[in-house]
Amino acid sequence: MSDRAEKTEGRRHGFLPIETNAFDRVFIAVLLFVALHLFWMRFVEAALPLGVATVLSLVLGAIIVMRG
Amino acid sequence: MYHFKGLIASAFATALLSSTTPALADFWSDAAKGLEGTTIRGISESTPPSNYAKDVLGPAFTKATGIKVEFEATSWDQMYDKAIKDMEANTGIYDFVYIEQDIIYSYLARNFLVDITADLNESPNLKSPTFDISKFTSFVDNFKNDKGNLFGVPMEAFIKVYLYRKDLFNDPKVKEAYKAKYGADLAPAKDHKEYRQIAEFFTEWGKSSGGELWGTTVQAASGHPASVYEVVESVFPTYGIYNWGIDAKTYGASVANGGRLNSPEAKAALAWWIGNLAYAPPESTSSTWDEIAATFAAGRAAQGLVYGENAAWIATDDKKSTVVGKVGVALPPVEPGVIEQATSGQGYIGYYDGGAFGIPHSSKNKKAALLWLQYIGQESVQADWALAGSRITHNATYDDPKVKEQDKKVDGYYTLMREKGPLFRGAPPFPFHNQVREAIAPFIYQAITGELKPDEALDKAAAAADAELKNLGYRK
Amino acid sequence: MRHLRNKASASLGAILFWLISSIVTLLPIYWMFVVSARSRVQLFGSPSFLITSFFTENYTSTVSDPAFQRYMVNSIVIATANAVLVTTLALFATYALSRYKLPGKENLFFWTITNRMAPPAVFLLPLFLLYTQVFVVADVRLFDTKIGLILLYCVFNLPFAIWTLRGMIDAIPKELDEAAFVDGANTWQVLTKVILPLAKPGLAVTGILTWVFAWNEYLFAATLTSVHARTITTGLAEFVTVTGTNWGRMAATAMLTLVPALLVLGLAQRHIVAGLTFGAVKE
Amino acid sequence: MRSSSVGWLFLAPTLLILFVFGVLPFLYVLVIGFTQWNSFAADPEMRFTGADNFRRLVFDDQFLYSLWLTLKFAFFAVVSEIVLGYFLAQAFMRDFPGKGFFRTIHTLPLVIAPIAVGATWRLLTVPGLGPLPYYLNRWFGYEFNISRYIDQAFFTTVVMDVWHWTPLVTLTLLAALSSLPKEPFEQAQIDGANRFQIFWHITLPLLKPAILATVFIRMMDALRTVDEVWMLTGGGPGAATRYIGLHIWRVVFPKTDYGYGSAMSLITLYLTIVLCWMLYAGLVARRDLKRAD
Repeated sequence: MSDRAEKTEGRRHGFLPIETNAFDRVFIAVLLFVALHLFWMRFVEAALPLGVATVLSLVLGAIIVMRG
Repeated sequence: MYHFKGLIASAFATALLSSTTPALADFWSDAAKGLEGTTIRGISESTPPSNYAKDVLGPAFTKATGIKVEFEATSWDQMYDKAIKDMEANTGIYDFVYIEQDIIYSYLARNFLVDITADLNESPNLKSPTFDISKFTSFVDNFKNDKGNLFGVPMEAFIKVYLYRKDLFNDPKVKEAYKAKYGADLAPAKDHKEYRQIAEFFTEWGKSSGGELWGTTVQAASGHPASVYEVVESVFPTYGIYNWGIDAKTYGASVANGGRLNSPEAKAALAWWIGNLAYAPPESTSSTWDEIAATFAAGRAAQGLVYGENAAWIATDDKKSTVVGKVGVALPPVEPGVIEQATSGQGYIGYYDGGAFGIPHSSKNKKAALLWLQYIGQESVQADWALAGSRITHNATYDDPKVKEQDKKVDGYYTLMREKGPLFRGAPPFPFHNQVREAIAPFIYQAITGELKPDEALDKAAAAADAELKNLGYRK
Repeated sequence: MRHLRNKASASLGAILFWLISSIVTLLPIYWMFVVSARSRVQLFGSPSFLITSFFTENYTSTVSDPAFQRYMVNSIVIATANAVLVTTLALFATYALSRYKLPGKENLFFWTITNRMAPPAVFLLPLFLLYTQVFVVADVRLFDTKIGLILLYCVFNLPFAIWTLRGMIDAIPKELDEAAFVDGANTWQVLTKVILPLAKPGLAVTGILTWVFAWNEYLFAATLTSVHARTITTGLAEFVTVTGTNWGRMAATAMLTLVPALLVLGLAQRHIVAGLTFGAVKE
Repeated sequence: MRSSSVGWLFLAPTLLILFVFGVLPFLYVLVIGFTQWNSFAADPEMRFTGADNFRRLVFDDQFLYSLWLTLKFAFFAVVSEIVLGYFLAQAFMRDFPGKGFFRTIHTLPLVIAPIAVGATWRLLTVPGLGPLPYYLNRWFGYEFNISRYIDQAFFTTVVMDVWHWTPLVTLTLLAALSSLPKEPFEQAQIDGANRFQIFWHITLPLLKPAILATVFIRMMDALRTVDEVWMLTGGGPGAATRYIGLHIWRVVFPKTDYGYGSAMSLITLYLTIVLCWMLYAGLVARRDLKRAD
């Protein structure tokens, strides 16, 4: 990269294993949202409604976006 | 393709002749008044009949009317995709589309097509005096609705016949060997047992004589719908299983739901067909409808079920075929009682297949397209078209001297089609044709590879068909 | 590859290695050529790699077929226009990504490539609708036009081009353009006078590969064209029909499509190695 | 730092085209994925059904099998391409007579259209017509028929893909190899390292970004392969080569099951993005670590 200072701007190292910026964290949250729902439909939905997965992944997403 | 240059020349001659007949010339140019310069576009598979329409009839029509015809000749899959998308989305890209006989019910269910009869009644000035529905063979009935209105003008029609190698069947040495082995005279098979026996005999005979010869063709492409079609269209009916084994009233496929797709007869039929693979050349598992024809034309099979559209070139075109003059044509082998059912109208022994051109409801040039469809439906263009594509849609075409001449060369295929045609029938009137085919196809493929036993395959196929029909909302 | 005793046997081994690997590489193409030189009757039976007689009709009837000529011209126009357009836009885009401070540009960079990931089949439907119903001016649709395909191919070629060029542009020292700016050049001049010459190998490779991808594309061309803008790859599929796959004609057509591709490849062969960096940054 | 508005201006045409021809269709598919829509269903109208398509999909054996098969295919193809491509690239690093000629030959498969590649391999492998089954049977007594034996079919599609795309890998790695610095290698030789040590401790780490980037591009394309396989096997025998692109194609077109097919595409796209993103994160992270030093 040509400009090293610029590159790290807005990036930080939270609890995620890699350095991320805001976009990355939203992206990861969305990926997790989908993954959790698919997993839920296959294995858990018979016992617990899908809404639980939605709430769970929203909470998880919020944590990732804020602290990741 | 074929001897096209000569064909085009002769066709132009006919076109010119017909356009010198005053009444005709007047009608086409009068009816097309105001439409000159319009372009109509159609989509079709690039087959000899289509190519003839594109290369010969299209230009002749343009000459007579001033309406230009653009033809998109493409592959079978693409043809469906695009025609359906066009009609579904109501875009009006195509002014005429190829309608294979088995898809018409799907199109009719969606009101995708223009009612040709009604439209011609509405505008009598468009009605050609040379277009007469009653002159068509009974195949045209497939393209009518229950009121008898026409939705497509037939452009090709054929039956899947039993082809055998006359030269081998009549060879005294072969005959003798056959008699010695089975105690019976070698003759075209009448039932499945005989067929299998002949297949076995020629496979061994081919092996011992070191030649590349097998007992039968099998249209068993293990990843292509062609194999499904051979099972449900050509083999099932000869075992007395009609309409794909799906009950035409309840739309049930499995025996439990009133269908016969996994009935003992169907299982016997599939087992017989799969069993034939042992006596078929190795390319059979990749053979679609055209490749079995190529196999037969290459002299690699002694007998087989081959679509009639290929019969003519196999028997006559020495550029593509090594068995010119050696082809015999007969009816497919059947189980006892099936012929009687077919004669009485309860059943059939195979598909009367083919297609028509129809006008999508979304077309923006319906008038011009109506003229075009009538043009290709005229009596006068049929004979040359028949020679180019071995297709017959008019009764009178059978009597044309040129067709009679060719009939002799193809061992009476046309005569057989004329006389025994009623034993064959079009596809069942299902509006979910492609959907169910795709649902059952994977299991037929797996039966071909041996991953599933024929009876398991049909049990699963029936369950899949039931599920699909339920999902589509046809079965409650 | 292996430790060899002396130089002579080493070079002999090398030549043997290259000969064998070349034969393996060429075999399928050679077989295609063999098929194109045979009539339908000659195809079956025990296969032979020898060409004893040349059945020219496959070639003559292909070349003289007006549909083939039209398809060929369309393909050349579409592939070339697409390559030029894509390379130009990708140069702009990578320059911006490399030299400007744009928030979230790494994410943007990744997003561009996701455009190439979609399984094509299902996207045909919305594209068909777009081309037939949305992009309509008066009576002119984007459907069945060359420009329609040229624009569409950008969707999977642009990301690829940006990825190929990125490393190249990043590797050009920033001090060079700073110096030019100090000398009073404007952005456009920097781009054309400084960056462009230095990025030439990268641009050449990007251009060639883009051209090849556009030249080879089948599914979209088959669905989004009808008569006027059909390309040669769709022409290939037309030989598979109910009444027989015309393998000879198909092979002949395939051989003929190789000719322009080879020309393009030959033109820029020497740039290829210098220019292929795929977003991998040289440190 | 110059004004970012000029930067956006340079990006604008790219973003515009990608938006119109990439994002708009995607949004359409996203909506359709949540509907039931089949032109030839009893009720042909589009109906919103929530997540029902996805509920069905996670239990759809044919779909899951196809996904698994595609991953397997991409894995074998890409790994073979990288290994083979690396060796060829290394071999091209030396000077030998006729190098340019051989390089052109080894680039040839790259310029052949996938559909023609499929046709060519079909011609090679169809029994009765192709030389492969004939000679394998004659010389080794091996029965080779990819329309009957599922393992052979899978293997052949991998080989075909390797044949078609190894040239791209070779060229990329060749480019990367030619730009490697000389010093570490010279130093290593002075230190008396053997070939394997040099490869493992010097070449491989230096090549890693290029290899990852190549894997990235190749994997992405291998996961959406359609034309070649469609032409070669049509997805058969059985379901042995019914890769996800082909599977979706059969669901969307012959079956006209637009809703379900869209849902399938979405999941496939999702998985591809996740896979590629992990690779990409690997690429970027590596770069960032270096930078932090």
